Order: sequence, then structure tokens, then C-alpha cells
Amino acid sequence: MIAAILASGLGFAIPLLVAATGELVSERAGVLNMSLEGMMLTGAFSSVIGAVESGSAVVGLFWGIAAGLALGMVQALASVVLRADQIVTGLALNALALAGTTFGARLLFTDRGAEVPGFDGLDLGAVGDLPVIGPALGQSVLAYVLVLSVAVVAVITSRRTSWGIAIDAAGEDAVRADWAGVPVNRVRFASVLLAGALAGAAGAQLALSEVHTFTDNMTAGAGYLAVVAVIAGRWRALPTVVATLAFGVAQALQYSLPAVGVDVPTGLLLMLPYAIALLATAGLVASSRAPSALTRPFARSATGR
Amino acid sequence: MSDLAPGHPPAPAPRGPLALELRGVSREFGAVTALRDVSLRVSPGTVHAVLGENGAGKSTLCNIVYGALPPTRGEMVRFGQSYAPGSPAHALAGGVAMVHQHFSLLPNLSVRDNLLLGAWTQSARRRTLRAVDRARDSFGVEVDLDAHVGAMSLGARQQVEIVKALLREPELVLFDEPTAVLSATEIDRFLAISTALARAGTAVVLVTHKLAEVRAVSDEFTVLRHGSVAGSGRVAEASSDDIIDMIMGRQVAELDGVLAATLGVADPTAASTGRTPGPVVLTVDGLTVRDEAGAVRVDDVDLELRAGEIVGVAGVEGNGQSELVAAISGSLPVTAGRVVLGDREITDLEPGDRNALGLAVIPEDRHHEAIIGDLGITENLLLDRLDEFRSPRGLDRKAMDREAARLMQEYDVRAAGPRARLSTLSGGNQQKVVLARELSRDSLQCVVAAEPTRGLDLGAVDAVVTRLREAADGGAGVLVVSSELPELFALCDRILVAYRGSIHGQVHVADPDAHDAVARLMMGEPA
Amino acid sequence: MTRLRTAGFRDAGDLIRHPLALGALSALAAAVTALALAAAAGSPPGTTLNAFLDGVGTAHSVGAALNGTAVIVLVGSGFIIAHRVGLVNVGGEGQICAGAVTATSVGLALPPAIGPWVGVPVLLGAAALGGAAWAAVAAALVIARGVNEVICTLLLNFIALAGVVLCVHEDWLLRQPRTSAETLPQSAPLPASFQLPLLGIERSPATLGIIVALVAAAGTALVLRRTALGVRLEATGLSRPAARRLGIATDRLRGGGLVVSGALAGVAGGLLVGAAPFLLVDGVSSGYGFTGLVAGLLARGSLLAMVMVATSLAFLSSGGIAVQLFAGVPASLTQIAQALLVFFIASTAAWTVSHVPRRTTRDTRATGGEAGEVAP
Amino acid sequence: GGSSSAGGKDLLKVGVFLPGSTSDTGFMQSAHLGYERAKKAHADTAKLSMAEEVDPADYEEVLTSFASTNDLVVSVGGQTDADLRRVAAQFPDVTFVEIGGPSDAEPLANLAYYDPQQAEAEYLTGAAAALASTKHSVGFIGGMELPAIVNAAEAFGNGAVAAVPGTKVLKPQFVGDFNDPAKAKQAADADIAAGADVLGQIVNLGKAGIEQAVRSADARMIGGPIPGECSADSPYAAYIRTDIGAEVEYAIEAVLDGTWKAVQEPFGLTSDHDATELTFCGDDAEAKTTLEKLAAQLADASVTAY
Ligand SMILES: Nc1ncnc2c1ncn2[C@@H]1O[C@H](COP(=O)(O)OP(=O)(O)OP(=O)(O)O)[C@@H](O)[C@H]1O
Ligand SMILES: Nc1ncnc2c1ncn2[C@@H]1O[C@H](COP(=O)(O)OP(=O)(O)OP(=O)(O)O)[C@@H](O)[C@H]1O
Ligand SMILES: [Mg+2]
Ligand SMILES: [Mg+2]
Repeated sequence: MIAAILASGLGFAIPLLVAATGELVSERAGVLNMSLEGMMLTGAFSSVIGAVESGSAVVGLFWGIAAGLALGMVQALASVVLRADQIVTGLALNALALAGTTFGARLLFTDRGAEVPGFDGLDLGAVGDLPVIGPALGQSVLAYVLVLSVAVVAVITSRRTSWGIAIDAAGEDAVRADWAGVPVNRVRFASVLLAGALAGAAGAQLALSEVHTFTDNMTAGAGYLAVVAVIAGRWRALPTVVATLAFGVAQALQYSLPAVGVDVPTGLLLMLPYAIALLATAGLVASSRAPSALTRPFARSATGR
Repeated sequence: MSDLAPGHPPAPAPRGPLALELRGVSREFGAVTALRDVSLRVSPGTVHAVLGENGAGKSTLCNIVYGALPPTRGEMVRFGQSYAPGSPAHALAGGVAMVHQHFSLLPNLSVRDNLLLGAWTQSARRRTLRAVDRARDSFGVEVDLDAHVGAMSLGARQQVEIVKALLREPELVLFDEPTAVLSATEIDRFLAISTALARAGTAVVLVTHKLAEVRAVSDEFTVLRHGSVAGSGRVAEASSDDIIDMIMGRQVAELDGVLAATLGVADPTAASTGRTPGPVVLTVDGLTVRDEAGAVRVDDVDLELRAGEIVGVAGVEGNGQSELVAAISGSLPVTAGRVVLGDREITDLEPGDRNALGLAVIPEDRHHEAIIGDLGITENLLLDRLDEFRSPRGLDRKAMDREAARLMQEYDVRAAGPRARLSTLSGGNQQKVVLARELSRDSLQCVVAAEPTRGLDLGAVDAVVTRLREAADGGAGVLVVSSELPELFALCDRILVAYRGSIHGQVHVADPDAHDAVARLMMGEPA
Repeated sequence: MTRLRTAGFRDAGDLIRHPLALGALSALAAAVTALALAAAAGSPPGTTLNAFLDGVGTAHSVGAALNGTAVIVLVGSGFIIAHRVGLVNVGGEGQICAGAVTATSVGLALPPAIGPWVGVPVLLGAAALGGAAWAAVAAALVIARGVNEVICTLLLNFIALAGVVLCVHEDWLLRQPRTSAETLPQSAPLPASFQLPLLGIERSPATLGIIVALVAAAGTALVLRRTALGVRLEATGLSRPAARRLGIATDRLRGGGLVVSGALAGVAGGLLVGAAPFLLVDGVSSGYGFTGLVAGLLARGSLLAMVMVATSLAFLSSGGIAVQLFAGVPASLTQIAQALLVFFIASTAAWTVSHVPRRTTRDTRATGGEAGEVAP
Repeated sequence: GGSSSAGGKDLLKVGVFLPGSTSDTGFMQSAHLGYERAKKAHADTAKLSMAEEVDPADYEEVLTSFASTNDLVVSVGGQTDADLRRVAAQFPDVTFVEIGGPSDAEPLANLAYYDPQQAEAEYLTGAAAALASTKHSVGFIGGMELPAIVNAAEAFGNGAVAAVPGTKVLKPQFVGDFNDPAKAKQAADADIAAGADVLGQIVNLGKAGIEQAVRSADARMIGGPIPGECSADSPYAAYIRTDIGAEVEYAIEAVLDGTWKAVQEPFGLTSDHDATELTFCGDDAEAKTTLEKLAAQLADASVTAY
């Protein structure tokens, strides 16, 4: 049973992890993307279209990433260039993505029977039979690729690289970062795009690896959980990973408990991941502080002193 | 209004190409004209002082040269080629560096990370670190790369700022009010460095309020007044009186002793007050303050303040004087000890309650603690007196504005009107608003002021000093923390010296060798 | 966060920068896009518009829209209060649920015969308490633990939504008595004493709710503009350290602001269960929390603007249903239009006011929302 | 209701209300198929319109505007019951039919209830699952915890035990959403991990998720309500047809030929509507006979589904 919980927990955690990694970078650079949810959803949507149109899951993946990028572009325009309120525009983009994909699904997914090319779980033979972790390893190729690229991103943006420092500087105090010669808004724009691309990929993973289909609002709050994971992870990479795993397992428990005959009201099970997320933030965040310039736009003409 | 002071030769035609030339540069901020048709020429190997009151446009000028602000009109030329930096990055690449008035280091990065900011490639990083050594060897500026900027004293940060400015061997360095927050010794250290820079062939632009510094290091000067050039010339050929005249269109004669002292144009003379100390109004007893990190900032301090006396706290910045004031005024939690106002213990009271009991506070960080820039002058003046203006139909705004107008009148706050947003006032006027609010309380017993004149223009300094004197004359005890020693000598009856978080000694201004005593104490030696 | 409230009037009253002017432009853009999409879905603009107008025209849909407006206005007022102390309350959804739950429990617990004069006030009172309590959880976390308010109110939404599911499914909670295996998972209907009286317009479901909401909005406006409390709230929102130094109990005001904000959203929940079908069901809040947040944010602190935005959003959605019924365009079209509207307004607003100093507790001079530290 | 407009001749105006999505591969889609069939069949006698995907908050508004423009309003899904009853009361001269409402609800003078009796269908799928199971362990995954679904889940268990005594029936899982494949997949994973190798379901689009789960664990599942093709590599062990569309058609015909009655009309095996039918994949003769036996027992009411 533990094995099963791990397996399906990981299945849910991987999209979270991928999206959260991008969001982590973006928040360190000072931009909060509430629209992560929308980016994931759009990613899932167009990855399915891409896969069906082209008959290839890989093409689908790229469509998903492209869609995430597009939404990221819009969010970046609003947050960085227009200096709009990041939370409102984010929530608005989520509403837009939800309505838009639902609308699109009405028009495009008329034949639900159609086969959606996707990524199947790897058959690891003996490895797969390992106790406890065995089943969890049977993720799709895409999952492995994504986890790998996420690791790369984490290294490139760590405090040890100039990029990492520049990102933190932009997020801690844009004015001074600018004085120091950091192209603040370019750094921020790029970070939001990165968040978009990864969120799009996360959506593709959800649609093409997990369920091989798109359904309205199929992310169902995963994007918000990813944002929370970053906060619960105190804007640090490893704690964020842990948070996503915790959320994944919480989600998995939701179904494993009934399966083993434990009688818990559905309502309570639905709460579980979010309750855990809340406790995590309440328990951990207080001990840390967000990037000082988080959600604060930057414009040079306004820094005359 | 580019009136040259009478009897001044115009700035000499420079030999060779100029490190920087401004031709009719202007900059507007909406309604405000920060710079109007400013021209300026800086030759390599010279220190060029830029003087002016607050809001005169000095920072704006620097920011424009550094590419942090685009000019509205006018052109810049460097070494014969037109120069229009699109961003600080460009300026840096073009050999221009700047040390900002409000420090530019990121507090929660290490010194190393701060210095490496903007060095994208490995080789650039290596070059940077080599440059750090070079700065040490050739100019004697020391920095600890692993130190956390947030935990450094202002003096130490200043050093890092300078190293950072020198990293790319700039041909032109802009210093914007670098000495405003430095102690006497640090100032000397700094001035030495800028002279060394000039000798090494670098062009240095030095923004300052302090004439003494100009005299000490600069070759040429330009005075800005209300955004226009009020005069310029060679320091050697201009008398202090003329320069001050340009700065503020006032005769030195009219200047208060304190101002003269602050400007370094007159020797500080104890303002012999007829005041006789009354009963104790403030008692600090075994006060100890630790910061979040647990480090002791204020160490078992005892002090007594009597009605009608002005006591100064001197000390190299970062020796706990700021924390001392913060603890007394209630914005820092006390670890041990007690604070008594009159006969009432206030150690654990909220700041607001302390005010109510008659403790007036002029905090060091005006923008953060003392004012709310997006609110009007009225609100800022009356926020803690709102209940007086209750009426059946809610707040009586008219009465509030009337009262505000009265206070503005009394304290000579210059602004569009009581409803003007505070952020649109000059720093000096903002400070006057704070004074008006704090000193106009009837219950006033004791005034605690931290760096009350920092970065203010002469008019404002004048006002602040006079008000503090009046408060003392009116029977309140006044405690002043300031890094301007001359100011303290001119203002106070006695001076306490803070060293490593504790009061290291006390000096009566009347004593003949008071100055040396304070100097020794500040270095941690016995008086 | 930008606040045009003062800017709209204190600053040279630049008309184009007024929220309403912006709203009009953005609405136009959103409408055009929506019509284009409808055309893509096979319904020419003419048809779509007619359907929309027919839809909002009928007495019933006007009534429905008014009820919707009431809910949105309440949540929006609450949002503005919290925003004034510098807190962004995205928890309307959850607070509505909490209010709906407490209202239902009280309505079902009390004797059914106490009559509407007692019943309705009690119902709404209970709702307010519920919403307030739910917001209090967030307030506690924000004040005591320093958790970001957006995050914890957001999470509390998901928890509250699940909470409603729990309440309507469990017999020991609010599920109606199981008369058979067919008993639906929902509360028993509220007795007549607790049902909001209709405004009595022919064929119109419009209830007393709209009145309640408008009174609440007016009250909020009065407190924020005319009272000392209003000034203190604003001061706290603009600079906590300075406000605290001037004797304002900032923590209490912040906590209080969030709780009151929740109370109003709770009342909205009360309106939802107090109107037909007079019972608590899964999904009772149906997105009103976010719509309210949108109204509050777009209005930038002006309650008048907020009421207007709320009204148009409410009519938009009731018209949208007609568009689906009579023009055969998926209903999600109206959500698209709404989202676009919000997005356009939010973006352009920030752009138009970008040189008015933003709220920052660090430096009153910093503009464009950027705070530069002043050297200590 | 105004049967006046609609240009010239007087067509029966019918509004069909589908709160869910017409492409949900389940309840609503099945109803929608019936709607399309009826639209063709009665092209010259009736004028059909429909609404899909409506928020619970808007049920009443949609039903009202339907009632004021139609002669017959068909509302699909029990979740509309409360609103429908109130609207029906307001429009006495409009005819209303609710499909899938509470089977114990009292019909009104102008409101009839048609009951697809999914429970009976699930009794059969339970049996089929048990017969197909090699591990003698089966599970059921439902969408929302609605009575109809809860009962169906119970019937599924009864059917399984009736067909193969001693079969282990896992506690039914309700994922809280008929159309969330991700959750359905996790539920399925959990059941499979708990030993089940054949899964019954009532989860519309959630099926996609279950399909993934069973494929990767070479377990199997029961399809439905819209039947598909049995094939060797398909993960489906059987299909149940629960034809909601048939009930939509029936309602329209009944009103057209004036046989409409305000009653609770069952559409399960006990009725003669043959709207329910099970297809067992593969050629296990005795399994099929068992299933026929059970179906017969249900029909003559010698056993009850739950
Ligand atoms: N960001 C800004 N927005 C609007 N006006 C500004 C801004 N920065 C500066 N100004 C205007 O430019 C004038 C000059 O400002 P500046 O900071 O250059 O003065 P300064 O000479 O540096 O004063 P100080 O000696 O206090 O530093 C100010 O009085 C103000 O009116
Ligand atoms: N964001 C801004 N908006 C409008 N005016 C500004 C802004 N920033 C600065 N100013 C202008 O700058 C002037 C104050 O700048 P000044 O440099 O005198 O302040 P200061 O005394 O230097 O403050 P500090 O002591 O913090 O340096 C005021 O006249 C004000 O109009
Ligand atoms: Mg300056
Ligand atoms: Mg200044």
C-alpha cells in the first residue's frame, strides 16, 4: 500500500514540482505568478491538441510548453512592463485560461473517443518490483526528462552562479540591482517566461503522461498548490521539492485510505492537501521572509534620488 | 538665475579633453523641475565638488550622468564624444561609476555577491576579485568579502561601496553625499581616497553639503540652487562666504553658530544657554538590547536627563546609539533594564502611549517611521489627535485643516497646503512636519532626536536646531544623537560618547579640552 | 498595490485615469473579443448581442442579476476594507461558504415559527459570524505567524469548499434527514421565517439582499471616508511602523479589518442560502468570492465604482446564460469576457497611474511601486 | 408557455436542460445523443433547444427562461430537482420531466420523473466484474456522492457477490467529481494496489484516468453508460448501456401523442423500455448465462439491486 501511495503521490507531485521550480525562480526575481494554475491548464489543453493533431506525444509536449510560454509572456507584459497588480492579473489569467480552455474544448474536442498519443509509464522490469519504491519509479519518460531539466534549472539559478545572484538581487531590491548594472526587468521577464514554460510542461505531463486526455479544469488547483509549495519551501529549492512531495502524498492518501477500508468522509479527504499546505506555510513561513521586492514592479524613471 | 558671485573669474577653460561635460542638461519630474539648463565641465585628475541645498538637484544630476535617469533635455560629452547612457549598465561599461547617497548595496547579500553582481562570465568574476585586491593595494580600502552587508556598520558599507565603484577602473567617479553618514575619522579616510583617485588620473565628482570637505580636497566646484547653476569656479579662488552665498543666497553673518559649525566655516562655540537643569525627566537604567541575531547592541546603559538640558550622544556610527534611541522611543524591544519617563516606567509601553505621556521622538529613519508619505500633511500632523476632531457627522476635516495650517504656519512648513501629500515635500519640510507634530504636544516632557539634521538643507537645519533649543528652554529634557560632532558641541550642554554599545564616558562641553576628550572616547580610549 | 482612490480625486482629476473611464474602454475591448469568439463558435455578432439583450431584459434575469449584485457588492465591500489596511483578502469564496454553513445551521436549529422579522436578521447575523470566524483564522495566521494573507486566505477557500461538501454529506452535520436511499446530499430547506423576503416585483426573484448589500456598501464608504477609524485604517495600510509610532494599534486594525471583511462575505453566504432554493448545497458559493474580489480590486477603493462594477459583472453573467440558450454559444464565453475585462482594467490601471507613489512601508518617495531603502 | 411563435405551424417547443457537458462520455452525452435522435425524428412536429454546462447557481434562471419559451421542459440530472420543482410550480401549463431525479420524489401535476435505475445496471456490472476478475476482488469508483451513485455502488457489490460468492468488494470510492481523470486515476491506482483487478465506474470523463490506471497494471474495467467495442487489447471487460437518451425521446413522444403522465417512470430492466443492456466481452459462455440469469431475476424482481 505504501508503495501505491508513493507511486500515485509522485504522479501528482511531479507536475507540482516542475511548475513550482519555475515559480521559485520567478518569485526570487520579484514576480509572483498566481497565473501558474492557468499556465498549467493551458499547457495541458494545447499539449492534447498538439498530440492529437500531430499524432505525436512529443509534438504535444512542445505545444504545451509553447502555450505556457505564451501565457507567461502575457503575465510578464502585465507584471513587468505594464507594472500591473500581479495578483489580480494572475487571477484574471486563471479565469481566462479556465474559460478559454473550456470554450476551446467545446469547439475542438467533439469526439471524446479519439485516441490521445501520450507517454506511457516505463517498464523497469526488476527495478519496478523493488519493495516500496519500485512502483513509484514506473513513471513516464516525460516525467524523468522533466525532473532532470528541473534539476538543471535549479543548478543554473542557484546562488552560486551569476544568474542566481542577479535573480536574487532583482527580487530583493530592484533599484540597487539596477544601479549595480543588472538588467532588472529583463531578468524578471525571463524568469516569468521560464515559469510559464515549465508550467506548460507540467500541464503536458498531467495531460499526456498521467491521463492521456484533457478535461475542463483538469488542474483543479494544482497551480495554486505549486505557488504555495514555493512559499512553504521558504523560497529555497530543496524545501520546495519536499513541499511538493508532501502535497502529492496527501493527495494520494485521499484515495488510498478508502481503498484499504479506512472510512473517512470525502469532504475531509478533499481538504487534506490544502490543510497540510496551510499548516506547512503557517509552521514554516514565519521563520523566513519573502524576497523584499516580491510583487513590486520596477521602473527606472521612478527611482530618481 | 545663474548669477555668478561678484568678483569671480569664470571656470577656467580646461586643458585637454574633458572627462565629463554637461551642456544645458534639464530634467523634470512632472511639475517639479529638478535640473534647469545645467552645464558643467570636469577634467581628468581633478575633484569637482557639487554643492547645493536639499532638492537642489545634485542627486538628479549624478543619476543622469550614471544613466539611472534619462535627462529631459540637453547633451553630455565625454572625451570629445557625445555620451548618452541608456542604463547604469551602459555607464559602467563606459567607465563611469557612482557611489549613491542612499547606499546601493543589497543588505541581504554577502559583500562578495554584491561585488560580483553584473559580472556574468567566469572570467569577469575572476577579474572582479582581482580588482578588489588592486583597490586595497593602491587605495588602502579594506573589505571582508564574506561579511553579510546587512550586519555591517555604515562606515564599513561605505568602504564596500567605494571598492564596488573602483572595480572597473572608472575614468569618472560620482560620489553623492558620501560623507553624510560617516564619522569624523571615516570622513578623513574617505577624503584621502578621493584625493588619491584624482592623483591616479581619475575624474571625481563629489556631492556634499559640507564646505570644509570642499576646501580639503576639491579643485573646482559648481553650486546648484533650485536646479540651476548658481555659480562655479576654482575652490582656491573662492572664499567660503561667497560659496555659501551662492548655495543659499544668505550672508554668513546671519548664520546660527550651529550652522556655521556644521558647515565648518566657524569654530564650534558652546551656545552658552542661561538654562539651569531641573528635575530628572528621563531615566535609563541598565538598558540592554539584543538584535534578532542575539548580538548585544546596547550594553547595560544608564543615563539621566534633566528638564531644560540638552544632552548629546556622540559615537562612531554603529556603536549602539541608534538602537539606544529606538529602545527609548519604543520601536525596539528591550532585553533588560528599564526606561522611566518622569515618574512613570515606560519600558514596555507602545510608542503611541509614550508619546501621550510626553515623550517626543524624532526618529533616525524619517521615511520609515516618522511620516506617511501618501497621506496629507494634515493627517501626518494630527494622526494621534484624531479624537479631538470627532463630530456628530464623523471627522471634522475643516477643523483639522485649520489646525494643520496653524502648525504649518508656526513651524514654517512650506507646501502647497495642508492637504498636500507629504511625499511631495522636500526632506527638510518633511522633517519640519515631524517637529511640529512631536513638539506641539502639551504634555511634552522629553525630546529624543536621532540625526535630526541629516541630509537637510541649511534652512531646515536652522529650524531643527532652534526648535530643539526652544524645547529645552521650555523645560523639556532633550537627548540628541548625531554624527555631526560640531553640531553637538554647538548645541549640547554635555555629550555622552557611545562605544561598543555602552556609554564610554561623558564630557562637559564647557571643558577646555572637550574636543580631544570626545575624540579619544570615540576611539575607545579613556578620556 | 496601486490605489487610485486618492489619485482619482486628489491628483489633477485626469478623466482618462478615472477607474470608470478605464472600465468603459476595457469593457469595449472585452466585448469585441467575446463577440469575435462567439462568431468563431458559429453565432454572428448580431445574434449574440440580441440573445444577450433578451437575456438581461426579462424580469426574472434582472431579479437574478440584482441578487447576484448583492452578493458581489458585499464581498467587494469586505475586500476594500481589508485592502485599506494593506491586506489582500482572496478568501471571499471560503468566507461565503462559512457564512452559508453557519446561517443554515442556525436557521435549521432555531424554532421555525419565530417569523421573518426575527428570523432573517438572525440568519444574516449568524452568516456574518461564520464569515468573520473563518477570516479570523487567516487573521491569526497573518498577525501571529506572519503568513502571507493571500496564501492563507486562498488555501482556506479550498478547505471551506471541502467543508461544505462535508456538511451536506454527513448526517451528523447538515445533511437533510434521510427519508430514503434517495435523499440528496444537501441541507433541509430553511423554514419560511428564515427566507429572505422578495422585493415583490412580478416574476422577479429579487430579494431584500440588494438593499442589505447597498446599506453595507454605504456604511463602509462612510466609515472609510468620514471617521477617525477610516483614517487610522488607511494609515496602517500605508505605513505600519509610522502608524504604530503614532499610537495606532496596527495589529488590531489589520486583524479586525480582515475579520470584518470576512463578516461581509459571510453575510453574502447568508444571502445565498436565504434565497431560493433556501438550502445549503455543494458549490453554494459558485465563484462569487472571486467575482467580489475582482469588483473590489477594479474599483480601487471607491465603493461607488465597486457597486457599478459588481452590477455589470452580475448582468454580464445572467446575459451570458441567455447567449448560450438562444445563440448556442458555450456559456464559458461570458467568463472569457469577464476575465478579459478584469485583465485589461488591471493592466491599464497600473499603467495609467504608474507615476503616483504606491503604498510602501519603506520610503514615501519611491515611485512605480519600487521601494528604495533609505540608508539606516 | 406560449406555443404561438415558431413561424406559422404550431410545433411542440421542447427545452432540454443538460447541466453537465454534452461530451462527458457519460450521463449527459448519452442524454444528448437521445436529444439529437429526437431532433431528427421529430423535425416536423417539434422544435428542440438545449442548454449545457450550467452553474448550480444558474439552474433556476435557465429553467425559468426555458419554461417561459417552451411547452415541454426536460431536465437531466437529480441535482436540478429542487429548482425544477419550484419552477414547475410557477408554470402550471408547461410540462416538465426530470430524468434521474430521486426515485422516491412525488410527481407534480405537470412534472414527471423518469428513473434510469442505474443501480440495476450496476448490479449487472458488478456481476460482470466479479466474473471477469481473476483475483476475485473488485472495486467501484463513483463521481459525486449522489444517492443514485451511492446506491449504484451498493448494487455493484451485491451483483458481484451474487455472481461469484466470496468475491472481495472494496469500499466504493467517490472522487467528488465526475470529470476529473487525474483523481479517478489515483482512485483506481489505490484500488488496484488494494488487490482489485476489475473496476466498475460511474465517472464520465474520469474514465480516461481509470483507463490509464488499469492499462498500466493490466487490470480491467467496465465501460458505460455508452457502449463501446469489445476487443482483445481493450482494457474493458464489459460494457453497460444505460440509455439516458431513450428517456429524452420517450418524454417527447409521450407529450406528442398525449400519453404523458405525471408519474415516476422506471427505465431499468424491470421496465419494458430496454434502456439497459450489458455486453460481456470475451466468450465465456457460462459467465454469460450467469449474467442472463441475474438480469432475469432483476427483471422479475425476485432480487433487488440494493
Ligand atoms: N523621483 C522623483 N520624483 C519627482 N521629483 C523628484 C524625484 N527625485 C528628485 N525629484 C525632484 O528633484 C529635485 C532634486 O532632487 P535631488 O534628490 O536631486 O536633490 P538633491 O540636491 O540630491 O537633494 P539632497 O541634498 O537632499 O540629496 C527634488 O527637489 C525633487 O523636487
Ligand atoms: N517620488 C517623488 N515624488 C514627488 N516628489 C519627490 C519624490 N521623490 C522626491 N521628491 C521630491 O524630492 C524632494 C525631496 O528630495 P530631497 O532630496 O530634498 O529629500 P531629502 O531631504 O534628501 O530626503 P533624504 O533626507 O531622505 O535624502 C521633495 O521636493 C520632493 O518633491
Ligand atoms: Mg541627493
Ligand atoms: Mg537627500
